[in-house]
This record gives sequence, C-alpha cells and structure tokens, in this order.
Amino acid sequence: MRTWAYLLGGLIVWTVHFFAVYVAASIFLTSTTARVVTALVTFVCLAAATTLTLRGWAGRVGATDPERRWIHTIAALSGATAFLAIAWQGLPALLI
Amino acid sequence: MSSETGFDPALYERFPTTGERPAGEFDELNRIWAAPTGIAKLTAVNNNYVGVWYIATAFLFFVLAGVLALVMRAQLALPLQGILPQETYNQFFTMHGTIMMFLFAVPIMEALGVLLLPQMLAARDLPFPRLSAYAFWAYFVGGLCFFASIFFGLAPNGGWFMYPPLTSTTYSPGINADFWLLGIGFIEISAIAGAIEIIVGVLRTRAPGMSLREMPIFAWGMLVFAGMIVIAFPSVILATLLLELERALNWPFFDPTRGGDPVLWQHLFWFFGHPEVYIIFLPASALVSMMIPALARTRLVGHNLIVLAFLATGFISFGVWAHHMFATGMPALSVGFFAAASMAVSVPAGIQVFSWIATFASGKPVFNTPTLFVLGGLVTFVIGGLTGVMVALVPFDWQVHDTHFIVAHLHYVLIGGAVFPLFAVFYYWMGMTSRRPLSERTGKWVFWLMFVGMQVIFLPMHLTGLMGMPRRVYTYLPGRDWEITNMISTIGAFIFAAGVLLFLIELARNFRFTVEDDAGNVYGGGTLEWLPTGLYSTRSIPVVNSRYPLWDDPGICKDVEEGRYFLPNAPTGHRETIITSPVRAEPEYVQIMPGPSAWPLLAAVFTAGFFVILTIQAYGVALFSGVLAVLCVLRWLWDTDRPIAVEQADVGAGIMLPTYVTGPRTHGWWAMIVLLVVIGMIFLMAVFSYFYLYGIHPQFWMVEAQGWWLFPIVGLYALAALLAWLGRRLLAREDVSEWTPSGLLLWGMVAAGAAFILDLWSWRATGLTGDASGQGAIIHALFTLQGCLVFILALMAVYLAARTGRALIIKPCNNTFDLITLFTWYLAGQGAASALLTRLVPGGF
Amino acid sequence: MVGGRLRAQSGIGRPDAFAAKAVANCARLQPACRIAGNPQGRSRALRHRTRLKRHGRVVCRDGLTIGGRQLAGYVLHLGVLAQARCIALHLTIEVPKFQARETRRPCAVAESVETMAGEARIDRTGVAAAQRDDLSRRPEAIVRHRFHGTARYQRRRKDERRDGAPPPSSRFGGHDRGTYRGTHGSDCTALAPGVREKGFILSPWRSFAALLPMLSIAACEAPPVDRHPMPQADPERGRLAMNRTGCGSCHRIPGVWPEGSVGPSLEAFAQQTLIAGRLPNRADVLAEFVRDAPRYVPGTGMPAMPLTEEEARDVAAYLYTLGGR
Amino acid sequence: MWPRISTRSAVGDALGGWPPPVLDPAGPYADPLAMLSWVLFAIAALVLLVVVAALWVALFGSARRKGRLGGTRAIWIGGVAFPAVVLSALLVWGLSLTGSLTAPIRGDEMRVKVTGEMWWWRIAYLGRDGQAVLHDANELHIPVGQPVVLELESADVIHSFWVPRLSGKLDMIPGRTNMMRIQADEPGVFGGQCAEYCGGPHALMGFVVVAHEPEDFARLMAARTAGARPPLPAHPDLARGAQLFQTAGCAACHRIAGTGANGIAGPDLSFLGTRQTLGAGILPNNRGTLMGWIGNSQAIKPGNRMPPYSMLSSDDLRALAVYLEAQR
Repeated sequence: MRTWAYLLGGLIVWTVHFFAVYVAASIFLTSTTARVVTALVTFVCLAAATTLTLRGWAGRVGATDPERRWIHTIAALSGATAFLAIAWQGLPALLI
Repeated sequence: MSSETGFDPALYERFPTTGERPAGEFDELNRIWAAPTGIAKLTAVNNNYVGVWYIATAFLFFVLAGVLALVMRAQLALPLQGILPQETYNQFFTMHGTIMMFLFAVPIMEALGVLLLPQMLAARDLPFPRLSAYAFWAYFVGGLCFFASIFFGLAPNGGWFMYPPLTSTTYSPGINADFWLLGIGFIEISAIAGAIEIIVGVLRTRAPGMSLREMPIFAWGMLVFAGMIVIAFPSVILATLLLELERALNWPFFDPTRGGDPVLWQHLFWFFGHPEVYIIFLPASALVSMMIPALARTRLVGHNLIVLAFLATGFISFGVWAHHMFATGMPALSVGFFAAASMAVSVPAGIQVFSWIATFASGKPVFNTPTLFVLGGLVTFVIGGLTGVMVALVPFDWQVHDTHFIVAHLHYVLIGGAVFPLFAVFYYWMGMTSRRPLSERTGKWVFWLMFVGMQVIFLPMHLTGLMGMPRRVYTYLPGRDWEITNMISTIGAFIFAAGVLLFLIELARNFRFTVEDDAGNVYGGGTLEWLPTGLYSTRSIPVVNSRYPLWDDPGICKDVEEGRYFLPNAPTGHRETIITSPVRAEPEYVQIMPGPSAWPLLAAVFTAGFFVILTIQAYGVALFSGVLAVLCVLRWLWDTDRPIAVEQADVGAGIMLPTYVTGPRTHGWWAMIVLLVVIGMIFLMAVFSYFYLYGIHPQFWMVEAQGWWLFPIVGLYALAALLAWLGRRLLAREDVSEWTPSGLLLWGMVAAGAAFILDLWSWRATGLTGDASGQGAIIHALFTLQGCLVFILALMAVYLAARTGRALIIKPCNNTFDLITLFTWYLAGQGAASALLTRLVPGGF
Repeated sequence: MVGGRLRAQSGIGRPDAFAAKAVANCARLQPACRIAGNPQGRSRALRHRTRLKRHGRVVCRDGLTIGGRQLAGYVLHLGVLAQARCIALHLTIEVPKFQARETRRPCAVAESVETMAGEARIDRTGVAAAQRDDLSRRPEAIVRHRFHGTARYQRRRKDERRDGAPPPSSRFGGHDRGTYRGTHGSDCTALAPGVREKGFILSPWRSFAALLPMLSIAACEAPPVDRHPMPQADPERGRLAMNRTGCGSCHRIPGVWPEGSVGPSLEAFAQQTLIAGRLPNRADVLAEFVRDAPRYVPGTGMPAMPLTEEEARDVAAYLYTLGGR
Repeated sequence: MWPRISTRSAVGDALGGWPPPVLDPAGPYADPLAMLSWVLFAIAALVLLVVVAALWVALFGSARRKGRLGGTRAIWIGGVAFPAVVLSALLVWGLSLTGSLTAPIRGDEMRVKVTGEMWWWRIAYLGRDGQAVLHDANELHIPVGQPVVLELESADVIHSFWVPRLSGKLDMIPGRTNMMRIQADEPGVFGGQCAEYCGGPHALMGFVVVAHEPEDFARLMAARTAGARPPLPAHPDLARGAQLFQTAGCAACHRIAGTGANGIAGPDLSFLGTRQTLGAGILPNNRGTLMGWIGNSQAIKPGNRMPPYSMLSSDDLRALAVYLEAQR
C-alpha cells in the first residue's frame, strides 16, 4: 500500500488540490475569498509536488534494486506531472 | 534484490528445470481444462471462449449502432428530409450514443481484457472465471433486449446523456426513459464485475517475477481502465438510481420547484461521462503500445513515460467532467479549474503520441494492415486531440458546444483513439483465436475505405458546426449553406460503412475459431500471449524478467511447452493458477479455480431479465426473476471456498505453495475491497448530491430529526462492527463451537439491521417524505442505498447460517466468514456516516 | 337557423367536442354556406379528389377537338393531344350559379360561384360518339364526370338527364330524385350537394361501357410526355422559392418542407385536371394563380403569395414535375 | 468563394451559413471568440503539421534523422515541453478571456428576460425596476452599440440560447437564472437557435435578434409600450378575424395586447405582423404560412403544443391570418 501511495504521490496531491479548489469555488463562487483559498492551496500543493519529485529523483539516483529505482522514477515523474497540472490549476485564481 | 513477501528471489534460478517431466501429466492437464461440448459449451467459463463471445457481441453492437448512424446520416444528407420522422430520429441518436458507449466501447475493452490479459500475464485464467461469464451473459442478454426496444418504438429518446427534466415523467411519460435507466443497470453491473476481475487479475495473477516494472503495457492500461471504472461508474449508477426513483416515486432530485436541481444530474453523469472517454481510450492506446513494438520490430520507447501517462490520465480525467457543462453558467472560477485540468489531461496523450512516433523512428516499420490502422488511428486521434484542446478553452467552447463541431471532435477522438486501434487489434491478434489469419490484401482495402470514409465524414463536419448547425437535430432548414458539408459527410459515412462491410466479409472468409491450432504469432510479437497455448493457457508459467520475454529468451517457448517452469501440471487435480504478490509478483499460493457451470449463465439471464422486465412494469415477474437471480448466484457461490485435501502443492522445482489461504492476502479479499470501493463511491456521490442540493436550495431544508437519535443508531452500528470483529477472533479459537463466531456475526447483522430501521423510523417520525422536498428525496435516497446493503446483509446472514449448518465455515479462519465480516464493517461505517450526515448537516444538535 | 342545424349535425360527423364547438361558434358568425363553400377547408375531401386524379385515366379515342372548338393553350399541348390514345377531352365547363341546399354534412353546402370557363380533361371516362355529337353541339353543357364528387359544383337537370344520361344507377344511389350521392364510398365524399347542372351527365355506366373497347388500346401506355413544357423556367429555383415562401405550410409538395395538410396535396399536380377545382391546369394560368389566387378564384382559401412573376413561373415549372409520367 | 447552391431566405440569411457565423462576429462579445478561433485553428494546423512531419521522418526518414527521433528525448521535447509551453500560453489567454467575458454586470444595461419554452422563446423587456414592460416572443429587438443583458430562464426543460454572431451560448435551466450579455455593432438580423437538446422538435426551435439604430429602437419601444394600439388597416376580414380569435379558442393561449386575449400558454402575438418568422424561426411570415400554421401546425412542427385547427374553414383561416398580420 505504501508503495502505491508513493508511486502515485504526486497525482494524489493533484487530486487533493483539484477538489479543494473546486469546493472553494463552489462555496465562495467567483470571489476574492475563493481566489485567496485557491492561491494558498496551490502553493501548499506545489510545494508538496516539488518535494515528491525531488525525493523521487534522489531515490532514483541512489537505488540499486532496479524495481525500487523504477518506483522512484515513476514517483518523480508523477510529482512533476502534478506540478504542471497544479500550476495550471492555480492560474484561474490570478486570471479570472 | 529485496523481497515483498519473504519469497526468496534466488529460487527463480531453478528455472527452467531440467530432467524429464513425468508422463501423463500433460494429458491430465488437458483433461482438467477441457471445455464442455455440445450445448453445454454455453456453460464454459474459460477466458478463451468467453473472451471471444464477448468480443463478437460487442462488435455486433458496433455494427448495429453503426447502421443507426447510417440512417441518421441519410436523413441529414439534405435539408428537410423525411427518411426518419422526428421521434424516430431522436430515438436513433439516443440509441447510437448509448450503444456505442455502453454496449460497444466499454464491453469490447473488457472483452479484450478477458481474452488477452491471462495470456499476457501467463496466468491460466482470470481469477474469477465465473464472474467473467456472468458479466458476459448479463451483457449479452440484457444488451439484446435493450436494443430490441427500438423495434417497438420504445427506445429511449432523451439523448445518451438523458438530461432531466426532459427525461422526468413530466416530459417523458412513456417507458422509453425507463428502458435507458434500467436497461443500462445490468451493463453497469457487468462493467463493474469485469473491472473487479481485471484489477485482481492484473495485480494478483501475473507470472512470477513479472514485477510492476516488467508488466506489459496492456496490463497497465487495463489496470488504470478498471480502476477508473471502479471510480467513475458508481457515479452513473447513483445518477440512474436517483432518476429512476424520481420517475417511479416522485422524489424530486432534479425538480427545482421542490428543491432539486437538474444540474446535479449533469455533474453526476459527466463525472462518469468524461472519464468514460478515457476508459475507452486507455486500453486501446495500451494495445497500440503493445502492437507498435512488434510492428516496428523494436522496443517501446518511453515505456515508463507511457505508464506515467496512463496513471496521470487516470487521475486527471476525473477533474475534467464539467467541461461538458461550460455553458451551464457555472461560476467562472470553477470553469477555469476545469479548463486547466482539461489542458493538463492532454499532456499524457501527447506523451503517448510522441512515444509511438519515437518507437516507429527507432525501428523498421512494415506497412501491413495493423500498422496502417495504427498510423491512421494516430493521425486521426491527433486531430481529435487538437480540437479537444480548442474546446477546453472556455470561450471557444461557448461557441461550438453542442454543435456539429463537437460531433466531429468526439468522433475523431473515439474513432482515432479506439476504433482504428481496435481494427488493428483484430488483425494483430486474430492469429490467437483463428486457424487462419486475416488477409493482408483485403485488410488494406478495409483500412483505406474506413480511413478515407472517416475523414470525409468528419472533417467537413467541423465546418458544419462553425456554420451554426447544432447537434441532435433531426433536420435543418434549407438556405443555410449546410447542404454541401452534410452531403459530403453522408457520402463519407457510406464509404466508412463499406469498409466495415468488407471487414465482415473478410471475417466470414477467414475467421475460424479455435483455441489449440491457431495461426499464431503472425506479426512477431514479443510478449507472453504468443507462448504456445491450449485451453489451459500455457503449459507452464514462466519466470519473467523482461518486458519482451520472447525476444530476450529465444528458448522460452520450448521450455514453457515442455513444462520447465511453474505449474507444469495440475498438482491438486483441479483447475488452478498461481496468485502472486501485487508489486514484485512473487508466488504466494495456488488458487483453485472454478470450472464450467450453468449457474453464472442462469444468474445473468435472470439478472438481465429482472431489469428488462422491471422496465415494462411487470413487477411480479421482475421480482420473481430477481429472486431466481439471487438464488442462482448463491448456488454458484455454494461450491466455492472449500479447502482441498492437498494443503501444499509443488508448483515446480520443489517450490511448495499453500492451496488455501485466508485474510488480506487472498484474491477474494482484494475483490471484496474493490467491490466496497465501488459501493463506497456510490455513497460518496450520494453525499456529494446531499451537499449539492443543500447548497443550491437551502430554503427547502426545513425538517430536522432529533439529534439524540444518533446515540442509539451509531451505538448499534458500532456494536455490529464489534460483534463481527469478535466473531472473526473467536473463529480462530479452538475451544468454541463453530456456531459461536457465526452466531456473533449474525447478532452483529441484527444490530446493523436494527440501527437501520431505527434511523429510518426516526426520520419517518418527523413526517419527512421522499416526495416532499430535495431534502426528503436525498435522505430517502441514502436510506435506499443503506437498505440495499442491509438486504444484501440479510442474504449473507442466510448464507452464513446455511454454511455453518453444513459445517462449511472452517476454523481457524475462513474466507466466507472474512468477506461477510468485511461487508458488515463497511455497512456499519456507511450507516453511521449516513446517520451523522443527515442529522448534523445542516441541522445539528 | 343555419347555425342551429350545423350544431346538430356536427355532433354526428365530428365526435370531437372541441371541434363541434368551434364549428358552432363559426356558424354563429356567418352563413353556413360561407363556412362550407370553400374546398380548401376540407382537406379530407380534397385528398379524395387527389386520389381520384392519380388513378384517373383520361380517355378518348382520339385527340380531336370537340365540337369544332379550338383548344386554347400551348401548341405543343395540342400536338400531344393529337397523338395520344388515352388523353384528353378538352372541354369547356360552365358552372352555373347554384344555391345552397340542405346537405348531409355541414361542409357540403356550396356557395354560388361565378361562372367560369376553362379546359379540363376528363377522368376515367370515355365519350361515346353520340355524346360527342352532343358535346359538339353544346360544348358548354359538358360537366365532368364525378365532378360532383370532387369539386361538388355540379348541377343536374332532369331534362338533360333524360337526353343523355341514364337514371341514377344503384352505384349513384339516387336516394332522391335530383340528388346524387358520392361515388367513392367515403363519408366525406358522400356530400351530394344536390346541385343542378345545366348540361348532362356522363354516366359512369355509359362511360364504362364506352371505355371497355378502348381498354385494349389504352393498356399500352403512352410514352412519357412532358405535358407542360416550360423551357424558360427552372424547377429547382421554383422549389427553393417555395421553401422560401412557405408553400409547404399548407400543401404537401414533394421536395418542399414542411408537409402541411391545410391545403390540398400537390403530390401529383401534373396530373391534376383543374387548379383549385376551377381553373384549367395550364402553365400560364398556374403562374398567375400562385401569385394571387383570390383574384382568379374568389373565395379560394389560398392567399396571394409573395412571389415575383419569374419565381411564379419557376414554381409552376416545379409543380409540373410532380406526378407526371 | 463558397459555391452557393441555394437562394437564401430571410430565415436562412439570419440563421447562419457562409461565412460561418462563429467566425463572422457582429459584436464585442463575439469578436474575441472569433479571434481565438482563428488562432486556435492556426496552432492546431501547425501542431498537426509537426506531428505528421515527425511521423513521416519516423517512417521514411534517413537513418540519421530517424535515430535523432527515436529516443526518449523526442518524447520529452514533443510530448512534454512543446505542449506545456503552447498550452500554458493558450490557457493564460483563454482564462483571461473567460474572466473578461464574465465580468460582473454593471447594472445599468437594458435588460430582457428570455424564457425557453418547448419549443419557442418567451421574451419580456424589463424596465428599470425589473418588471416586464413589454411582452413578445421569438424575436428579440435590441439597440445597436450597447450591451443588453439577457436573463435566461426556462419554463420546462433545459434549453440553450445561442446567437453565434453576437455571443457564445448559455443554457437556460429550470430553477436558475443565467445572465448573459449580447451586443450588436451594426443593425441587422441575427439568427439564433436552441443549442441544447430539448426533445421533440428541438431542431425547429429558432429565433432572430433584430438590431436597430438606437433612435429607431427607442421609437419602436415607445410605440409598443404606449397604451394605444395603432389602428388596424381596413380589410373586410378583419372583424371576423378578431372575433374568431376570441371564439375559436386562440385567446385561451395567446395574448394580444389591448384586446381581451390574455392567454399566456403560447407566444404573445401582439406584434406578430412585424415578425420575420413564424413557428419560432422556421417559416417565413406571410398570410399563407400563417393559415397553414393555424390550420395544422402539427404537420409543420410535429409535437409542438398548438393543436391543429382543422375545423376552421379557409375563410376562417384567412380571416385569422388577416387579423394576425395586422398586429403590429
């Protein structure tokens, strides 16, 4: 289970971010409150995604077991993907 | 190398074994796996049979829905044509969409999973063969009944998206809408059954050594596919349940005059509906990723990136549902989030496309039919993806939403992303189930007809949409310059149809079903499905340490055929396969598999019968059919979960594995967890609906139940969970009679039932009825869900009592007991959550 | 008086209470004859007429003009007539004034209409030599066979009947001297407006008898001929013009949307004998008629339509493509 | 030039065709969308070109080129970096555009309530106080050069309001009021159509927006909101038409301002004579089509809510048509 959570860590962070901002916008509609909440959540989640990516990358370099290295690779990639998606997801708070 | 389960990887070194295999074990294997003959063949559950039937049925629906589309195109060829009357046209486009989505696209992907997965994983079969058979038969019988509705003018006519209030009883008083709602009920059940099968199959029945890293890309695709079904389908299950409740009992979920909201349906539907597109696309693209290496004679470039693309798609596609709702007037900020997610989800698609291009570039592609279909699909899909990016931009979508531009876009995506790959698949894997491969020469004709037809239909259709032609119109007025593009599209439709027709002729000429003496690896694939096989799948299950074992180990076919790997025989005398661990695929135990049985078939027929008969409102007969379905299922289960005399089996090279395992390691436990995730998702979507309705129309939420009822209700649910836990503990003890644990569990069930009744009664005492308001409706919907679980629990109680009475609950631990305990825990949790939710939000103490 | 009767009758003919009320309402506002006088208001009757036409065969032994009268119309048309074995008795009809009479159904009371002249062909009838003589003597006396069942502006005169027509046969019912019943077996054509005719009637029996010897000839179909050539007009433009002006909202016209049911169906217009039941079906007449129908047929249901002269010719050209062989 | 195969009708002219109305905007709420569309098409064409070129190289290129393309680097560049850059730019533009187009409504704009009905449009011009000052149907009149706020509602099922040359579409959802702005920069007739499948004759649910010069518009509104109706032209059938309208049942569903006819189930007919179309944007409006519509609208628009009036004689139909034509 931990393996899976690590493997999908970035994407899980993306999920948390997406539904957090969705709920915020649903409750506060298009208001300053919603924008602020979105921005805050976005920063926190970006930080989490960055951490996961870096950790994955470090683990990848350090791992000897090919299976472990593979898991680190995927974790790093999913963190990076999540980073991009979360960054985009934060844009509406600035632009709308 | 580290280990996941304590299995020593060094043991893999013993394979391939040397020395003579004992005489007769091969005949024994054949005897055990032999399929029934004659009419009894219908009771076969082996994936080689069920898979092919499944694919054939799905393809039949593709052709049928295609015929509907042809007639519609003929109607639209010119303005103001009278080929189809308005009402019939509305039924046709509804059926076309519904059949293509529910009866063709999803089932054929599951079917390919059923047929190919065990071969690719070198398992003897999927872990629940009878469940596959059940899923297929329910789909087959129910699907045909559903399709037949069009011959009686009873076909649904509200669009495949069935937006209320158009589909409510006020505006759709006939039973057409019920046909859709109940008609796809069994399809949902079938899809979920298939998804459970696939998830457990991919995670637990891989060949030893086939770790996640080595797992074939199709297994990844199917894993994400099945995971998405598990998350997405509950949403549409709940939606159809709510709408049917509104239609049957007048509970106003979607009626704004009484506190419902029509947009709730759209959220629920598209939360399923958009992932559905990726549910269709992922397996198809995974198959492309399987074929391209063989077609280009090289390894897949960017394997890891593709795995990531699958995973990312699996997640991000759940954040794009509302891009079907940009025109509903949602808050601008929410709209922005969905636009951003829609952009994000296109990145994984880009990764796959470039990975395929890179693979072609690194290899030496041969222009045979599968290659052509793959290339045609790739180009087509890219065009669809580009228009997809366009419509992800909200302002552009405001213009083209619900026009023929969207029709063109979605067909580009689905035909390019799924249909062309499927035809490539037919050609590529035909050698596995047919004595003769399909003809390359005809194949090229088929491809060019279909490819040209596809472009001729849909390329001009973009323009038709920009010229202002909305979707779902049965005709249009002349003088709007829509004639030319529509006529071109219609001509294209007939070209496309000619390609499909040619393919059908080709099938009739060359397809000869077989399991044993098939045409084989025509295109030179390197994965395990091309190992020599029989009904038992492979003679022995190889140790895998490569993504392309057939290329990397030239001797593997011979070794497998000679039984030099795992499970070269049937040590227990039953059908069996090896269950391995989910990450590193280390052998854990030998699963005893059920064989042919008529019960899944009967259960499926009665299940489909229940839903279909319910539609025509013959409630008595429907109930009878439903009872029979339940009885059949119970009878089918009755034979399962029995330990056998051989407790430890030699699976080859002296490695001993247990034959009966209980607890969280078992495949049954995993399947139950997946099922509970499904049920939990249904509940979660109901909770979402609860908050949604409250948020939209709080003024209708006037009734409050007294808060102190929570104490007895939650207390009883807690008691139920506790008793179930105690029962499981006591089962392990030697000094109690076998009725003690069962009795505790049964008492736990009684407590859960009592809690449910108490909850229901306390709400009824407030005078709140289901048809009073949105609040009443959604609370009663929660009770309906909980009531269903309580009903299932009651069935389980009877089953448990019966098994205990026949001494089939075996100490110290037993799978049946475990699974019922799990279910009871879940039920108690959901019941308590439901009671808390309805009392604390928005009321409180 | 009239309104009261209408109420009573409408109960029989139309079970629909709403319709009955509406008819009664209308009746109160106007003389019954006005309600009933318009063929356009009764689509069912018109449909029957159309059906008749479609199956009708205009039969004559030769294409000679009758009674020495010159046929008006296209020269080409005359040429066709001369060769045809199975077309066309051109005749002039005169519909005299007739009075409103009691009828079996409310819609059958006819109003006086103006005398008019024109050409028509005869449906499914033959003309015996003797009759032709009659005709040639008194061309104005010819009344179309079954005219009563279709346009219903037919009158009958006893003395003429004695001359040329047999007494009412069983097929005609003849329940009442001086009254015909319809011949098509449908309630709606059982209108029998008891009108009198100035000329004589071509009895169906006699025409049938006259027809028999001709059948062997008529069985050989004539080659398809364009009976209304209009080289200057473009039927396709006409179709689009009809779509633009909305002709389809009243008429069922193949190729034109929608398929209204208020006016008569024009599915076989080229075979139709008369325009609006009165005017000769000739291209020039038609082109004028579609532009301003009330001017040519006072009391018609069809209003003037916004078409230019050229468009009207195109429209006529398109209409002549319908149902022609 | 696009080949024409048809002569255009008034309805056709208004409702679309060539040039595609989406790309032929007539107001500030459609202009940027057309601009966006062109840019998107250009980018899509470019990307398609790149992909096809890459595919071409992969299949037929020289070994050296193929080698350069055949590695993960190609995926990173083509499948990750390139989309990330392009999509970021597009997203920024798209979101800003979304923001500006959904900017809050000022409140001083002219307001019209448009209610979607099965299968026509109810239109009510609202006064400053939000009360309806003028009722109409199926034809919306707006002044040129100023934004008009539409309050979109639905009386039955979900419809969608779409005038491609003036704005994108917005759904009309029962129980909700969606606000939308449109503006025309030049006088003209702009066609629209229901864009959300609403059952039965959804295909035949159109309407037109007529933009007038501000002074013309003011005159029109003043004339229509004035209590007195313009005198009806002399016509022999007029009186009978008026009476029939009351007695034949028309008045039960339709309203004509200033007469006793006050039905609200169907479209308001007070200004029917001036409308461009009949039957919600599907037929030209003339006496003949009016008669055909009244006599049996079910043959024209199957399933619509108006029953056939087959018991009316042609004289009745004409009288009614004459009467309705005179409603201006």
